[in-house]
Amino acid sequence: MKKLINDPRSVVDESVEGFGMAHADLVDVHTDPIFVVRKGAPVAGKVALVSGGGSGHEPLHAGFVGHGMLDAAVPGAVFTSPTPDQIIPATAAVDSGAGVIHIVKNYTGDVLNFETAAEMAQAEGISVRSVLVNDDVAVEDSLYTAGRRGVGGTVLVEKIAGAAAERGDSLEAVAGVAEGVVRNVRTMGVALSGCTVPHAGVPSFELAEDEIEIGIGIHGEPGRHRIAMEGADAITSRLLDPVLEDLGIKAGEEVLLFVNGMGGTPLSELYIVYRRAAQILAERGAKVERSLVGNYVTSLEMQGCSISVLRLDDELTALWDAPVHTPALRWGM
Amino acid sequence: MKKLINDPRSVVDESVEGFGMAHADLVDVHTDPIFVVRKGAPVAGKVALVSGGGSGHEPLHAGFVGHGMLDAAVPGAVFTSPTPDQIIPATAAVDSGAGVIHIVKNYTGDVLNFETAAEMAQAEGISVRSVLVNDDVAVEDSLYTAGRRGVGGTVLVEKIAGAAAERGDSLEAVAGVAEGVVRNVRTMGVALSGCTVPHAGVPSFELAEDEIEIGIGIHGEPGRHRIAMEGADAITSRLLDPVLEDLGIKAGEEVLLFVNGMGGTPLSELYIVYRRAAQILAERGAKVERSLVGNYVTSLEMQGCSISVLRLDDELTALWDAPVHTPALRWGM
Amino acid sequence: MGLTVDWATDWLKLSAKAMEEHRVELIELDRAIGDSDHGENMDRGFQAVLQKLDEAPPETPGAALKAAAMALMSKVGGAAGPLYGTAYLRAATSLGDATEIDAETLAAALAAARDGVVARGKAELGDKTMIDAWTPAVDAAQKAAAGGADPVGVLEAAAEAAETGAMATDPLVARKGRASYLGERSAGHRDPGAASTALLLRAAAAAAAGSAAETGTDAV
Amino acid sequence: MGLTVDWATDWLKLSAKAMEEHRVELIELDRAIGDSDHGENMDRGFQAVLQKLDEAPPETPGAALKAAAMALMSKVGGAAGPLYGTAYLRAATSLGDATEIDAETLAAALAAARDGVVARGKAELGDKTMIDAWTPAVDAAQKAAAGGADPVGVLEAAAEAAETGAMATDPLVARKGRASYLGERSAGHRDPGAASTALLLRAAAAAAAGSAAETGTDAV
Ligand SMILES: Nc1ncnc2c1ncn2[C@@H]1O[C@H](COP(=O)(O)OP(=O)(O)O)[C@@H](O)[C@H]1O
Ligand SMILES: Nc1ncnc2c1ncn2[C@@H]1O[C@H](COP(=O)(O)OP(=O)(O)O)[C@@H](O)[C@H]1O
Ligand SMILES: [Mg+2]
Ligand SMILES: [Mg+2]
Ligand SMILES: [Mg+2]
Ligand SMILES: [Mg+2]
Repeated sequence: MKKLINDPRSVVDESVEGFGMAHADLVDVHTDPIFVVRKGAPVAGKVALVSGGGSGHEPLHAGFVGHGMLDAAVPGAVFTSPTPDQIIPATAAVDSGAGVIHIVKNYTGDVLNFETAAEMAQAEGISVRSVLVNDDVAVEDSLYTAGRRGVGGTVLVEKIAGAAAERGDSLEAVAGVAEGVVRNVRTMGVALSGCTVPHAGVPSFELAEDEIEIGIGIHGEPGRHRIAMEGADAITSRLLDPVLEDLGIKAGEEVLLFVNGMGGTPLSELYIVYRRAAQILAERGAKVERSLVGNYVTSLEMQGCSISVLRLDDELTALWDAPVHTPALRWGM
Repeated sequence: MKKLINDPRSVVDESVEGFGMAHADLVDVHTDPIFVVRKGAPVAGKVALVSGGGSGHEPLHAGFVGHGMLDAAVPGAVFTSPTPDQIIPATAAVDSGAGVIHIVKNYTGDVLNFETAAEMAQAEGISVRSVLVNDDVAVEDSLYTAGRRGVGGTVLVEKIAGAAAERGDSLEAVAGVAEGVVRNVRTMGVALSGCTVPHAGVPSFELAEDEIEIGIGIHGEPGRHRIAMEGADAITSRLLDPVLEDLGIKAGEEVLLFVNGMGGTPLSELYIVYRRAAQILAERGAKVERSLVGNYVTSLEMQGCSISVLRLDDELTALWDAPVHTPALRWGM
Repeated sequence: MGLTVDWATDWLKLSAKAMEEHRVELIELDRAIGDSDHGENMDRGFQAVLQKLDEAPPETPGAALKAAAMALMSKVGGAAGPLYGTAYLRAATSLGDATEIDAETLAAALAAARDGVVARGKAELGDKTMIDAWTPAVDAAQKAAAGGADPVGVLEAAAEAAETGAMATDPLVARKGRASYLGERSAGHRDPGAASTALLLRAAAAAAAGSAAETGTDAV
Repeated sequence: MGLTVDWATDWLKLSAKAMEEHRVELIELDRAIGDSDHGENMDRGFQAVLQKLDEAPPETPGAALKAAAMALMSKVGGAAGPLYGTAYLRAATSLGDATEIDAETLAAALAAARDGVVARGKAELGDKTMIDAWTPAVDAAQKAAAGGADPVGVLEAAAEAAETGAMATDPLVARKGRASYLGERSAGHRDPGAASTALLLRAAAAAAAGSAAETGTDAV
């Protein structure tokens, strides 16, 4: 394992410290417990958005703290959901009285820790609503799993719900917008390589030169199945087809197409995937109204990508287009 | 070699095609010969900026085409500078009559191809000025090399010169601004792994588990020397010290600190490097007024980073802050 | 003689030692079917438990377990943090202010711990989770207590059953937690949480045997 | 008998074949001290040359080399593109409209090509570049021509000298081009451009020998 780190145990602390130094105009970093809040939070009268999860997915979540998106991010250890003693003060720090939305990716650990934190924050008099993101179509939504995972679509939920909060929507309304995004976004991912958790020191899995993992999550875990390496166009179909199937995208519908890098794949390759994905959508008569291509929800240095499709309507498009100013996503200001 | 590609020979074409589809609001992609121009170019009365070079450094250069930055980008084959027959029509396509600046990274191939193109464009009546970027302190600027390479600092030159052009500066003035940035920016890089050029199919170099390359360029070539792996803080000193030495940064001076990922290193690690770099600058009494952290000038999926420091003055800071709207760098609009 | 606060603190100290020693092993188990963090998280959590015990030495077994619960809840994270946190908290509540714990009370506390995990995680036996270690352990403890075993005997029985239970997760297909995403591919690997539960209960038994030896009681 | 346009097109075709066959080898040489693209670029460039010859068959050797120069300039890229482009252009200019080339004219054209590379790239002998193949080749060609050799002999001499020159780059430290960034580490590897120059001049000799054989002239 070779990483630009000092000590596996200080990775998150030092990285978040550096992040805070680089973006001191946008965020404040709290230490012990560690969390990141939007500069000037709480914003009077505004519903606050808090998200968090294991580290290793950067820029998610801290990179999305700022105007029009998150009010706080709570980073756990690498691939480990944060604990209530981080989530509670982060929640309190950003509550203006208008209430707080917890955006939680659907993993047992995240759900349990945010659940506990929400309960205790409620007990302290803060109105908290939780929104669960579970966009991964690789996991069948059955009784025999912990349900679908939250993956790439999370960034779309955070952006769009953040815009709703910024325009002054109520707690229930923002939660409703967020849940609307969750209902209309699906994702599927592929890995060409594993990734190495710093404290583990060895890759999460090993793939032969001619193997890839289909249906991966974002924690370096193996996917649903391993197949022989294929060309980018074929892989794109493998990811996009089930996404479109599940969403039931029909001709004439408008979508946002998001090709997300897992961290170690060059941007140029993401555009090769984007190209084919956009072609497939065009063949089906869907209209790609908005797009996002880049490393937004990563698994450390894993090579691979995920494709997310969000069904748009005029309101979602307007909220997507609304100004946002965070370290990792910025437009309109 | 495992890559999200279809055919090594179509990588650049397909990637640029996908790029054009994803950013159709910002750019037009021309094929055969391939180049990318800003939507609506030429902009009446504005000096145009054209840059280019081998592919494999994405988002450089095409990702920086748009308002306040480049008017055209000319991608060559992977790690191969583009040819005059691409550069000439790109230059012609964006010239409004106010003249064109070629921003050229200092490599024999880039210099020769842009030189030829400039000559021929001049012959067609276009005023062309070339600005050479050579910010790499790893290469001693001696008679015994082709001179310093252009590396990470290129993005700073493009942003700042782009802002000067956008505000209406003359050809000479924009060239002067660009040259001012070149004089005041220095960079040094490290690789933790090589990268694999698609048509080569094997990594550019192999490093043992405990080795790193110091003083690399951005083409997967080995660096100046190979050393034993060190912690991020020690590596940061190794990169930053020569940069500061060479620039002669003194206490009280204001700088822009740019930690650039080579493509395969997680953002979280770049922030660990940023943290130590900012500390070192603070220890020296320099003021980090602006910062940039991310994958901007990459070497495919190489793991590693470079650190650039730009000495700022009020004008450069204002130009840096000026609105920019490109696929990969955007603020103020 | 019943178990005292010394047993409880010994248990937690031996637990910390076990998590440190088996850190890599638990990471490896989690790497196969999860996300490679279980050993790291448990090690970090029990280091925090040690620190908490140091800062404010508890007066009763219940207080010791409550302190541990708080430390685990705030330092482990992931799925295991809230699950173990709840387990220790429920055990502490079950023990109340008692200063000495007999076999029955002990078995009841273990059952309360297990019930806490079930209440939070909703896992059933055979889902390939820590429940597959907890439930046989609780059953064995209750049986031993009912059969007249002393606390050492109860914990011995629990530890052994937990170990067997953990091993029995090897062929199972996970239906809860992160490993469930793997579907059939989760079979053939031991569940990391079941493995850590077995280690923790083995530490409990060792602490009891040690206390018993110290106070001159026959452990058998 | 002098060399005709058939020789020139044969040369370019054999060059394309050589670049295709040695593509991987040239990539490997460039990988060691450069950026792994030389073989790919030359292969792509000479495929473009073939296409150009197909589209508009040239009438004179000079026209063939000029067409090649344009194709190389627009399809090779990197350092080699403009350098070889200039070399072929200067050679073409030196040959003018001649339909048959004698030994002296040939040697002069090679010298013009070499001078073009020097004019563009400013490399000196010993800088570990293609000049280290070109200059010995030009010297040998001029000597052979002065000594009365026929065109085949001139090209044989040039090819052999280029091959020796390319091999002689192995121990050198590069002072121009991308390999110069490596400093001392560039020693111990052959310069890819020198290697491709040797291959191209060998192709020229083979084409000449072939033409000579066809027209019944003794090649020796
Ligand atoms: N719903 C659940 N009920 C009981 N135990 C669970 C449940 N989900 C997960 N676990 C246990 O947690 C263990 C994983 O813990 P850990 O790796 O620390 O958390 P995470 O899965 O969040 O990374 C699993 O091996 C399993 O024993
Ligand atoms: N200044 C120069 N003069 C002569 N030849 C040069 C010069 N610079 C580079 N070369 C030649 O070009 C070759 C490299 O070509 P190529 O790999 O295609 O271009 P690039 O270096 O741009 O990747 C070198 O091996 C060397 O022979
Ligand atoms: Mg985890
Ligand atoms: Mg090159
Ligand atoms: Mg885990
Ligand atoms: Mg090269």
